[in-house]
Amino acid sequence: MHKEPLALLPEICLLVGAVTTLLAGSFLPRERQWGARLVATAALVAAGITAAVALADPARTVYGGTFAVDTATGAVRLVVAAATLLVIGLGVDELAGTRRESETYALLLLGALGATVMGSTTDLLVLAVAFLLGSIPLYGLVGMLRSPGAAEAALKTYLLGALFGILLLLGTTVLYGLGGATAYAGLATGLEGAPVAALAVGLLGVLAGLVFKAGGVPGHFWVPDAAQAAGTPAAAFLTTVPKVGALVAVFRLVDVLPGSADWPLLVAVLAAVTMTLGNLAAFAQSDVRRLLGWSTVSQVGYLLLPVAVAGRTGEALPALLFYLGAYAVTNLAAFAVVAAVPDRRGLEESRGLATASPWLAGALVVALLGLVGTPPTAVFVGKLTVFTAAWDGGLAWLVVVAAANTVASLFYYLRWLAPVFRRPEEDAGDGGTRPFAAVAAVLAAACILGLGLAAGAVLPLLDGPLAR
Amino acid sequence: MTLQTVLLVAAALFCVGLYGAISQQVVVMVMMGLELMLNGVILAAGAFWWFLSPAPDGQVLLLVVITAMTVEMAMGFAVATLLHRSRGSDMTDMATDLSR
Amino acid sequence: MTALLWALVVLPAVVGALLCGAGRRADRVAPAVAVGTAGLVLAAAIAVAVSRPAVSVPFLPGADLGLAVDALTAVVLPAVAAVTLLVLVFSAGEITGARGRFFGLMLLFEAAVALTTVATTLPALLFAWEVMGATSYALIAFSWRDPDRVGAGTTAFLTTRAADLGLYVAAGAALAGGAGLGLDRLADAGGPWLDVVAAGVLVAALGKAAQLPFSFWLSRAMEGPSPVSALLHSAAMVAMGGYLLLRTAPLLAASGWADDAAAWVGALTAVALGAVAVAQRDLKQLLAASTAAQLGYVVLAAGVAAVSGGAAHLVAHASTKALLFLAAGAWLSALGTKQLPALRGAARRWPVVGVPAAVGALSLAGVVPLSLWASKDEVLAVAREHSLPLYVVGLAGAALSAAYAGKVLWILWRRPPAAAESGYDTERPGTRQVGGLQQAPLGVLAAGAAVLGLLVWPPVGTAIRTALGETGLPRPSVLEMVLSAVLAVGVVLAVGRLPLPEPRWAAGWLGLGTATQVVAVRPVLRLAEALARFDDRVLDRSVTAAAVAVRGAAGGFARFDDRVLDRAVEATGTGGVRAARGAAVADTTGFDGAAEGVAAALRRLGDLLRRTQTGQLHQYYVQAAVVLAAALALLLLTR
Amino acid sequence: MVDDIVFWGLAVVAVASGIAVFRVDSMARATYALAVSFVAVGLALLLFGLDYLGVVVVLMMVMEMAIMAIYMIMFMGMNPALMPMSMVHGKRTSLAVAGLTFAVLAAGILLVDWPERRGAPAADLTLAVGRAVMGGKMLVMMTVSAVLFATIVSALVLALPRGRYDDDPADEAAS
Amino acid sequence: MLSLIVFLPLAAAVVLGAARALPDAVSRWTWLGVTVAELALVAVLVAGYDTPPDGGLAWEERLRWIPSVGSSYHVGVDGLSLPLVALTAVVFCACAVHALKDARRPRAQAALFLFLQSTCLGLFVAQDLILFFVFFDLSIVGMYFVIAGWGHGGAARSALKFFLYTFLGSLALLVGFIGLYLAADPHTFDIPELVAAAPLADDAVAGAWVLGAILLGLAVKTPTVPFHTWLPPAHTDAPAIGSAVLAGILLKMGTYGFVRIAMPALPDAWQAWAWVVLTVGVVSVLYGALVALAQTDVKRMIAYTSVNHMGYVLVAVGAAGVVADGAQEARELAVTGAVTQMVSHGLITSALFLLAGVLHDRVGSYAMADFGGLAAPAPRYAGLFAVGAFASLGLPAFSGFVAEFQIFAGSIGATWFAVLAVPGILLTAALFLRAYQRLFTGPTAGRAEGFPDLRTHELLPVGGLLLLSLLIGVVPWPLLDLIAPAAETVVGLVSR
Repeated sequence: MHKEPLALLPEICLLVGAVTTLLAGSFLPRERQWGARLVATAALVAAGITAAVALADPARTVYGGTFAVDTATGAVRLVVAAATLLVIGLGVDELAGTRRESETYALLLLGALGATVMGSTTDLLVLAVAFLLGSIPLYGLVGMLRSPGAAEAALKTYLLGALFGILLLLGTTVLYGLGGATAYAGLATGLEGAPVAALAVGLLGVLAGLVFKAGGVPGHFWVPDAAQAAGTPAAAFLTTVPKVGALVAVFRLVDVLPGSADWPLLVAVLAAVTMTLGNLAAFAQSDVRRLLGWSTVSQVGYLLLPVAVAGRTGEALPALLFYLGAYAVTNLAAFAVVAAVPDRRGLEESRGLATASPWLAGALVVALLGLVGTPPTAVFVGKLTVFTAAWDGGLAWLVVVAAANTVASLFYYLRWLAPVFRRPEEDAGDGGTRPFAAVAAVLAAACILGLGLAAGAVLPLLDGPLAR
Repeated sequence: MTLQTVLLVAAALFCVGLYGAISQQVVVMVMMGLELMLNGVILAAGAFWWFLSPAPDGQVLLLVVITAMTVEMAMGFAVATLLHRSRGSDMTDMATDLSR
Repeated sequence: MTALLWALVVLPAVVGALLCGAGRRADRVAPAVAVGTAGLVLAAAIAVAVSRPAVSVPFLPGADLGLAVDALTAVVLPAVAAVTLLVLVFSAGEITGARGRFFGLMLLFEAAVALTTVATTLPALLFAWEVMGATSYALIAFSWRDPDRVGAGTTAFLTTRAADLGLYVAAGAALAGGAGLGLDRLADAGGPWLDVVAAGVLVAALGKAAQLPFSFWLSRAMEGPSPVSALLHSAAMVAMGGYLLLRTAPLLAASGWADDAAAWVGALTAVALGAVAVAQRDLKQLLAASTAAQLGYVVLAAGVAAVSGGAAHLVAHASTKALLFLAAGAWLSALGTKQLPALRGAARRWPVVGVPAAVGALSLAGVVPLSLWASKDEVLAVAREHSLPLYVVGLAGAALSAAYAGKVLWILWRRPPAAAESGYDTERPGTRQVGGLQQAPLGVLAAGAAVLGLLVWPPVGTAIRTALGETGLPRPSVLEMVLSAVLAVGVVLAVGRLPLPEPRWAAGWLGLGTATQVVAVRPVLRLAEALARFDDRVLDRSVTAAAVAVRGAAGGFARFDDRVLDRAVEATGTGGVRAARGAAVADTTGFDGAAEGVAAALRRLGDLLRRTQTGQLHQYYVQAAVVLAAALALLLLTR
Repeated sequence: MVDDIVFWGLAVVAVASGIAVFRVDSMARATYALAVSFVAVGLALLLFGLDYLGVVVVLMMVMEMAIMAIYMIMFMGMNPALMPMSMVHGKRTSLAVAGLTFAVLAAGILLVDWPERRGAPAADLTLAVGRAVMGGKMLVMMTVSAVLFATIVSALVLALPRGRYDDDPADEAAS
Repeated sequence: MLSLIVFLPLAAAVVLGAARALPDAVSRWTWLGVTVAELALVAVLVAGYDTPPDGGLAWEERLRWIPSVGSSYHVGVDGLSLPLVALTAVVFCACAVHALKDARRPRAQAALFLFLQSTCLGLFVAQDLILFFVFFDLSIVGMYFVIAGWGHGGAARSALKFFLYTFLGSLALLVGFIGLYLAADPHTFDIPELVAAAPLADDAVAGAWVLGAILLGLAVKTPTVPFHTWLPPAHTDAPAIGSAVLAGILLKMGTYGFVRIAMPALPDAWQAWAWVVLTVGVVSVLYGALVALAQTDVKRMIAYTSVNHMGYVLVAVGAAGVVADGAQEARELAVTGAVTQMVSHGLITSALFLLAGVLHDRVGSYAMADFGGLAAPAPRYAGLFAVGAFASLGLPAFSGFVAEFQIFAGSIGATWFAVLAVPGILLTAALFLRAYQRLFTGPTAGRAEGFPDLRTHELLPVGGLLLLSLLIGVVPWPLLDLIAPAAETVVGLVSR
């Protein structure tokens, strides 16, 4: 029994932060909720710092083998904390002074907590609970706007989440029955020689739940709707943070499965289908947030590449972690631009952005080209490592599919960029920009480039063993 | 009462629930379908615990399932309320603005 | 001395380039500068002809730029330099507009010719060779406002360049054959490569020398100014074709077939183009055809390895023909015509032009004891040794040359008709005067035309033969010389009495130009147009179609789609019309159809994919179930 | 033997009432049917010796169904007894999907070569679960507490139209 | 030193991009100043270059960058890259001069071109595949904005097509690079290490696939038939200086990739597939020339001649892979010719595009039918265009001849098949003469009337470029001395 509360310090920071934020918010008048924001920010910073400190610890599990403290956990914590901070940064303008400001922060923190736990746990039971912890704040965040669209998106997110949650529980049950344990360490041995058909049902159940969180096929239906209808910070959050936890969780799970069936092929096929669907569906969108929603679906496809070769090549884990970080900051940069110019929701309305606010246009260029994977942005290095890992793991065909998809994706990103640099229409009113979001956008764009250029320094840090 | 029979019953419950979840239009009824699916999972979990591996993990698993059921149900009510208030309807068919 | 060798090439090149670059600003000084430069070049040419320097500088890897003067060069180079000088002096009186450009180009040309004569490696040769072609283009098209003249330049350049491809190929083959790129070592190429080298050189030389079947370009080249015709298209550039063959005679011999081929092409050209010349009514056209015919002897000489005779003929012909072209030019500028009937009696009107022209014509006819008589017999003697038919054909050519030279002679010296003025000014308004600068060179050239036969007689001829190492070659017998002399005189006299036939096939230069148009130029242009259409419509459209498909796959975005679809429809429309006109692309439908099919399939797939996002929750449930079932099947089937 | 009979009885009740959920013509009745189904499963758990959990299930579900009924009356303004309803779509598809799923699952259940039972239940199951919860699986319960907290916040945010600052009715009108 | 050369324009671009209030004139002159400084730096580079022994690199710099994927910031120059670096500096300087009077958003334009310059220089000095790829992709991005932002006609569409097409190529390239990386043991992206290791030497199938991917990527960029269809619209709608850079520098990235990466790193595959390259080269030569012959739009025509000229390069590198009966010398000559052709084409075609741009600047049309007898109102323009056209058709005394002679002599020396490409030079001659005839000679007609002659800022860059071409054409050995040892190394490597 390794009960080491200190090992969970970042998570504790988040939880305490969530409670404190809510409490602080309930005592503060509506105009002065920046106090709650401060608390939330402080909690995230604290979580980040403690996570960074914990990186130095040796890889091990705590709490009876249910929670891994290793490189992957550290990366998830850091990425989640940083991403959530960015979300708060880009959402300040939209949230400040609203009725639900402090609740939003609390839910963001809880969602972040769910993502970290999900990415760090090595026990199916904790995973199931973490799924709930990750999902429930999302429903709240999606529906927060209370507009008809938001309500619809919340409904769909919720109903899909409930179904896939049940599938996750079903899978957990079956795997438990077959393996006699719920911790991965036990499963790794217990599942040896288990009947493949039953194992497949169990794995599929768990995988389905996690794919829902990640927003991949077949659990992707909620993503574009939520991205379109939810508030911008919520949309940014739910297309970014849950994926981080979910994909690492999938990685950990696939890593312990016995080789009695071709799991990698399944994941590879899902990856291919996901990226193709995301890209093809994004083509014709005219609402930038829906477009971004589909784009995140396609990104999940790329992110599944290293998962498909988990355990077959040592490069898979660092590739995944790096891509996650790169993706998070890039996606958030794009959303930050959207948040900064809330009036420009359609592609055509982006016209003349370069003239109106060149910095934002620059950030958008960096973000979108980053999503494409143009060097020297972070996602480029991510794609490079991911492609390399996939090829090394024997999935060269998937690399080709991914490359072809990348070309296809370029098309809709460029469709967004093209009007940005066109001259604005004469009578077009300038809706103005929101300062915090603009700063967040530029900051994130800088991070994209910085992370891309400093990839050499970051990548070795991500190369650590998985604790089981 | 063997593992297979119990599992068959669980599967039956699960599939009845699935039918409900897919076929019902009213949100609350869809939720009932989902509940029924969970019901099947509970039964299966019990069976697995009893027939295959009676470790304490199984009991905790049951606890988790029950918790999940409760929590999801609460969220379901909240979402249904939200839908009802903002769109004046509690039917999933009426909420199809977001598509394509 | 190597400095002089360089000066020979670099001096005219630099001065010429400067004059060209300066354009109109140099118009006033250009003639003086050019004549001065040409004088210096002539001096240098004589100096190097005596001192025989050689030099080599790095140019390309494994292929240096080699320059040297040997016996052959020593004969040809001063002659060319001298003719150039004289032509430039004439031009100073003849050319009135854009002198900077004209004299600059002439000097550039001289530099190229000088380099050609002294080149010892293929890169150096090809370098000069192509520059000659380009300056020829620029000079023929000197009056660029006239589209015909520009077209003539284009024809000349393209035809000679087509032949020049032979040199490129020869260079590659020489490398492949292990011979290196030295001209003197080409014969060492091994195996089949030797044949390729020989063929390449032969084709290039025949093209430049306007031999069959390339002769037609020379006809059109006559649209250039007369000094240009005099220098480029008789004395220098065309002659360089023959010169190259003389220089590479060992290569031709080594190949075993190229020498015979060259000999026969030369002989046949002498006859065929002789006939063409006889049929001409335009003085310059006649002279042009005659040039090709006379160079036939040089080529024949190269084929039978009569290098000294060939060189002598080349030099003598250069002097003779330059003289005649200049005379024609003088009359053209004075009377405004070069039509023979209109020129009747022109020699009587300006004896100062007419007398040298008469000397030239007599030399051309092969009348004793003028230069071409001697040099031609020198060549024919070796040809007879080689093969009797060759000799007979050559002799027939000689008779034809006497015929056309006689034709010119008689017309020029007949009494002018009363209504002479009415025939004048058909080409341009004549000045009715011949300036001193135009007259002076004629005398010198006439002297050359008369006495250059010395090049084959002892002692000069013997010295040259010794220098070239041609000791064992047969010399013309007295009988042969008498025969040819009698033939020449007889034909010339006969021409005075009898009207010459002017068959259309000969008047039209054997239809070679038309044939080229029909066989080569038009098909290529057709092909180009068809390919361009193919490129625009098939290659490009299949890409566009793919793009449309992918875009269509996404549906929506109306504006974009509209534009693309519109354009596609439009393109299909125009495409249909053009295809109806008989576009050459046979497989358009297949190729395009396939592309369209793929496109349509992709579009459908995309629509289908996006249609999955129905907004209906229960359908999401069903889809998720289906996907998971498929995944389960995948897992169970592939294990 | 007795166990078998009891189990089959419960099984029939559970499935039948499950089916009834979607067959009865009012939502309130459906709720009751669902509760019955849950109670049957809860009782079945007792057969496996899971006394504690069985009771928990029964109690929880009864409570929950009560809440559901109240909810329907309070929030949706329905009279649970008198609202006849048949609101289904894609009945055939649903049947097919459910039927096929059942076929697949049943085939799997019957064909799979299930492993042997390993180990024996602990003597005191309730103690064992307590130990697990406070021991090796402590993190589960720690996370569950966070989940409950998140649920409260989230559900309130969604369900309550007004926030704490309900002095501003304009907001609600606007939203 | 190399880093300074590469990143100086980038730094200037950042400054220009950030300084919003900068007057137009200042940004133009800053741009020019930076390019001149670059030129000076490159001159120092060339002056200090001494062919390193054993095919090594000069001015080498290597820093850790992404060690975990075997990628480092590794730059260096040799005889293959130095000429292209110099070419880049020259062409960009010419563009800066040409744009001195350009009124359309000069600050942004200057920043963008400086950025492009950095990427081009970076690509040519990169000795690491990832670094190479980074610059490769960034150049596409930069060019996209150049075409989309400063183009005319259907610029947005052409730019999109350009981007999509070349991006497809770049991804194929990336896939190929990854294949190389994984095949090397230990895994590395370092070009010299890969070249030394020649991975995939014993795996013909994998080698073919990797080479195929790399070839596809480079072929799109070069471009060769049938991947060239992005080129004509891109050129037609690009601004003059954009076309100059696109044709002068960006196309070279493809051909440079052949000699830098594909040939030395995959010798066996290259030998096995050389005939494909050769065939594509021959087809490109003839096809490009023929299609250009039929064009009625000047800029399109020049664009197609690029396909033709790049085809020569392909013929040469293809022939270099035909390792047969010891025609080592010929193959070296061919590769030297190929590199010379890159430089030559860069100079000449840039000049021609700058000249063609003048047409559009003046009267907004490139259609030959709109002009006639231009030589009368614009003699300087006519003269320079004539020089450019003759240089482009391979007239001796210009660099094109030096390049083409070597390519033909070398390629034919290596394989007879290359003979098929020879008619290309006749066709180019025909097409240039026809075009020249239509545009400049004859009676002055159409929009040619009152056509203003070249102004100084237009004259200088074109004149300078053509003068350089002349210099190389007359005294080629300084350049060839630079290239030949490197070509020898490449041929030696590909013959392994």
